[in-house]
Amino acid sequence: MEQNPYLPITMKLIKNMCETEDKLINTFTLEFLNKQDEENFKYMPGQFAELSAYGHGEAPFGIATSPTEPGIIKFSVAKVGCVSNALHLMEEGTMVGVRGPMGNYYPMEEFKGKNLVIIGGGFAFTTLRSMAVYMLDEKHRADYGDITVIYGARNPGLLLYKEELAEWETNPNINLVTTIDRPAEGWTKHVGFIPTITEQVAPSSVNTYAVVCGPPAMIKYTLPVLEKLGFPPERIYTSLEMRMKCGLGICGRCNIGPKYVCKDGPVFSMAQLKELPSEY
Amino acid sequence: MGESQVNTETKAYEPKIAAFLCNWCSYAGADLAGVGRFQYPATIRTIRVPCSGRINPLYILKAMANGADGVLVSGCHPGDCHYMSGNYVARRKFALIDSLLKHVGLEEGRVNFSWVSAAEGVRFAEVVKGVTERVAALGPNTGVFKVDGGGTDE
Amino acid sequence: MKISKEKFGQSFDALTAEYQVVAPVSEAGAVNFKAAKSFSEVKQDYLNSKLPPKSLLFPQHEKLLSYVKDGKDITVKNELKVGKTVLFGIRPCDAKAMLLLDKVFKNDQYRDPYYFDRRDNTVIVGLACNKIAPTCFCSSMGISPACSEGSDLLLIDLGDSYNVEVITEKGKDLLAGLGELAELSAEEQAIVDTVKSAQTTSKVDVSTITAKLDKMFDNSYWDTLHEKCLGCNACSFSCPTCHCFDISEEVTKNEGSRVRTWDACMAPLFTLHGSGHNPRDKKKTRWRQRMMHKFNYFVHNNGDIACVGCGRCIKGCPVNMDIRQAIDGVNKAEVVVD
Amino acid sequence: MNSIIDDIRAAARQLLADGKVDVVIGYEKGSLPLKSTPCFLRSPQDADKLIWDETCENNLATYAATTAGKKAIIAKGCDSRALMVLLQENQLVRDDLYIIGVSCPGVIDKNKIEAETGEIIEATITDGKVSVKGILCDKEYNFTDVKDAYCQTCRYPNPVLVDLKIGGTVEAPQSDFSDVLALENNSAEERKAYFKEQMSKCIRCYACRNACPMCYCQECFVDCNAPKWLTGGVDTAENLLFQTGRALHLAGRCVECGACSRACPQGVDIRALSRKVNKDVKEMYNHESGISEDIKPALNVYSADDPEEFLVKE
Repeated sequence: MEQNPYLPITMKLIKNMCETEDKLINTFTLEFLNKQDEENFKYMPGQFAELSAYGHGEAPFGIATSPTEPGIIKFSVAKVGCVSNALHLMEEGTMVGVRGPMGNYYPMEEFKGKNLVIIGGGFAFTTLRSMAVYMLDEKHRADYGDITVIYGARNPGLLLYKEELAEWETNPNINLVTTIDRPAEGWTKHVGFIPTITEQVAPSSVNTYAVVCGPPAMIKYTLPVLEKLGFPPERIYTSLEMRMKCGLGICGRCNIGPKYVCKDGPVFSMAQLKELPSEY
Repeated sequence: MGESQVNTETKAYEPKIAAFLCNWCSYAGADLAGVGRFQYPATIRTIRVPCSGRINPLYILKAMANGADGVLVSGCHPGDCHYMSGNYVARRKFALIDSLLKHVGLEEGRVNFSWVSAAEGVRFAEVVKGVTERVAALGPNTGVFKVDGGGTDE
Repeated sequence: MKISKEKFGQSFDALTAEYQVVAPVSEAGAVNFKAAKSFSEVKQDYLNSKLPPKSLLFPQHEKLLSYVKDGKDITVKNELKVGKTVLFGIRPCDAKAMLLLDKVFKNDQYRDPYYFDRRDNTVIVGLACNKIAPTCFCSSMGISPACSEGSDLLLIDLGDSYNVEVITEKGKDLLAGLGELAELSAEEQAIVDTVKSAQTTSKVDVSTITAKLDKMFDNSYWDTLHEKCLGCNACSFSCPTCHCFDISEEVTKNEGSRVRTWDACMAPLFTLHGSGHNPRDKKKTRWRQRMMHKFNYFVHNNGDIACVGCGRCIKGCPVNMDIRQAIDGVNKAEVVVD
Repeated sequence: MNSIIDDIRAAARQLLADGKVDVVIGYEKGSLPLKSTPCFLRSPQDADKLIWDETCENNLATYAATTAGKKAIIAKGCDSRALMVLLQENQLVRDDLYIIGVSCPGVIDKNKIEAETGEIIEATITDGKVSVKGILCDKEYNFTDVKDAYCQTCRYPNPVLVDLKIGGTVEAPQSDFSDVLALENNSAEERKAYFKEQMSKCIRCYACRNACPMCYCQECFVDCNAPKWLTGGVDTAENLLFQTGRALHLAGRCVECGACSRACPQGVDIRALSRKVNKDVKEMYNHESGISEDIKPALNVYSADDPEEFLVKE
């Protein structure tokens, strides 16, 4: 039957775990129902998918798992609208629909042989986690130089993937810097906003790429810091969010200038963004 | 709401009626009817509202669109309103709603309004019986507002 | 070559057995494209339909999928329905608009089956324009009142017969069913020539508009252009090249369907994020998007301007926003050369 | 007529020159015959663009709330009533508003003309006669025959609230609700069929809602998705739910300016609904919206002996 890009594949929700203290963000683990679906769902870090909560609607979310984790895909979703609310209340074992993988992905080929600085803020750490886990996998680790991750949130309870962060603390292959906005008791690591912490950590920009994802304010104040550290716009990447419906570059909704974020993005370099109108 | 439910034993068609009852009078009246074992057909689906003044015309339109065969809106008698002027304000709205709905061709008796006080358990049962008979006589709602009923062009 | 209307009418009726034949029909006081049972229902003297014929390939409300939920399980059904259709009486501007929509509903990665399965099973019988309205400006958009682009067969009304011109293979196959044709008389040939050489009285200059818009995103022209616009969807819904849509759910209890409905960039909710952020919340930005999309972005992506000069948006606008004046405004705006 | 235009231009030029207002919202010549278009003037020399004739059909009160700063508005009778209701509903600040009132002889209904002559190529209106050159045929009309239906039953052609009055007054035609009575006397089946045919034309572009000065809700029930009142299905039932819902939200507020019917690109008879509600409001509560500052809107007040025919018969 001719490929119908609007027809989701059915996947099973096997885990619905609350990630943050304020119960705003849950991580959903979905399991492929058959090998063929998984074969057709070849994806790379940075891509997203349209998740269907039948009876409520469909919404785009970044894929949090790395392609190196077989059999499942994970999404971390903030409870904001109809679909996310429905997902949060969903019992494990419920069938959901997934359309994807969609959009482009982080240029892993271009990153080969380079150092990486990954800067994430709040719950925009899903596709960054996907990229980090992809690079830490023993099949790929040798391709990349040293990896620095600067990840911050308002308070310790809001950090995503806490167990993984603990592992990365002791993992020699990755230099993890976590920070929170204001001091909290029991917190021993960095305190301060991402831009100031990035300035303190001052990763060298020699032969290095930066990937920045987070709320618009965080990006706005982190970019000048990176430029000061010597990162040129073509070596700073980010992933954008837009209102999306089809995810196929047809319904005309998610454009920035002539580019559609769902098909030509969501990953853009700052050089590309500079050419586009600042309407996002 | 789904399709109207045909009661298998008596084979009579049982309409589905959305009843918006004001919490202080009509809902209490319904309660009294229940306590007093006054029989009335189990056709109403009660929706409790703080006051008849709270009824938004869209509730009635949406109930009809979603497949209700009839609507009953019941509140306190003018003067008894717990919030003093709730039913007075509602009265003006109901008069306009009722008149406009008839104007666009909704059958007489589909949408009903009544004042039932907390003490009128018997009268509440009578009102529901009357409404049920009239709506049953009209048959299932394939009227002007039914989304997949009379109106759709698909 | 020509065919008499009377004979054409018979084969038209014969076609309804095999095809769904859609033609301009007068209904509720307006001419629109609807399925016609016989040639007698077809309206003859009409300028163009009120609503664009795009609604036959891209309906305003279309069920994509339906599903039934029981407990945790779900069964999903594809609601794609396709039938063989003949679109009769399509004006050259709308036929060209179909070609523009083709570029949207199929890109390098995806093909929209709902639009394209219908498109592949549709034969377009174009009808050239004998009369030209003051709001038509198709000549300035690279087509003309008798242009054959987008049509499979092009007819020209000669009074009691049609001049028939085969444009594509599909047209040729359909023609076979129409019976043999006759030669044109001299004055009929004259009619054909005049119709073929006709131009619209209304003109706009879009030769440099794309290049100029490249440098105009922050131009002050946008500050005043949008002011009288009411922000409704009248222009988008009457435009043959507007293709934006919304996908939503219609649910009763545990049965539901995923539905595609027309949407428009002029509505503020179009780009509202779940977080409340809205990159285009001001009317100014929405009119800028409308002009940039049709005359710049679409050109960069698909090499064609997304406007065919049919004039429906001009007649449909409650406050008489005129796209031709908007185009002139862009041409006249001075661009600060940095 | 042209003395009125000169006075309007002079007033606008004066207001802008003195800086009393930041913008003058008026009408200028449209790009189509028999069609004017709203304009926003900010410099005195633009004042000569302003026109005034039977094609000034939009209700400019719609822009009052969304235009920043001090504004002067050219207001017909119905426009001034709309401004009055907006003021009563605290949507406008009175001293940000400078109302230039002009008595209105009624506006033209292009659909009536174009139904016969096809699209209009040229048209002129000279003292009560409209001569039209159309695609299908040329015709001469008396203005009173092609006047908009709302204007034929308009009881307040003279502005009710002005800062500056221009031109004389117009004698208000005697009007009753005979058009509504005509529809009411039909059977329920006929009315149901009539509204079904009208609603089959509606494409839910919401031009009627956006053209109406009284429709200013932040989130209209149409755009709300929790709860989802309308499913976006464009069928006669859903369209009637939208149109009836809107008509009821205008009960006791609609000033019968006709902006909705004229804005509709599909020619849906929205007037049949709004006139019915206005007839009920007039007969039951003896109220017409926006005709004087101290009469509160009909549904904001009540009285002990309001009619109750709607009650269920026991």
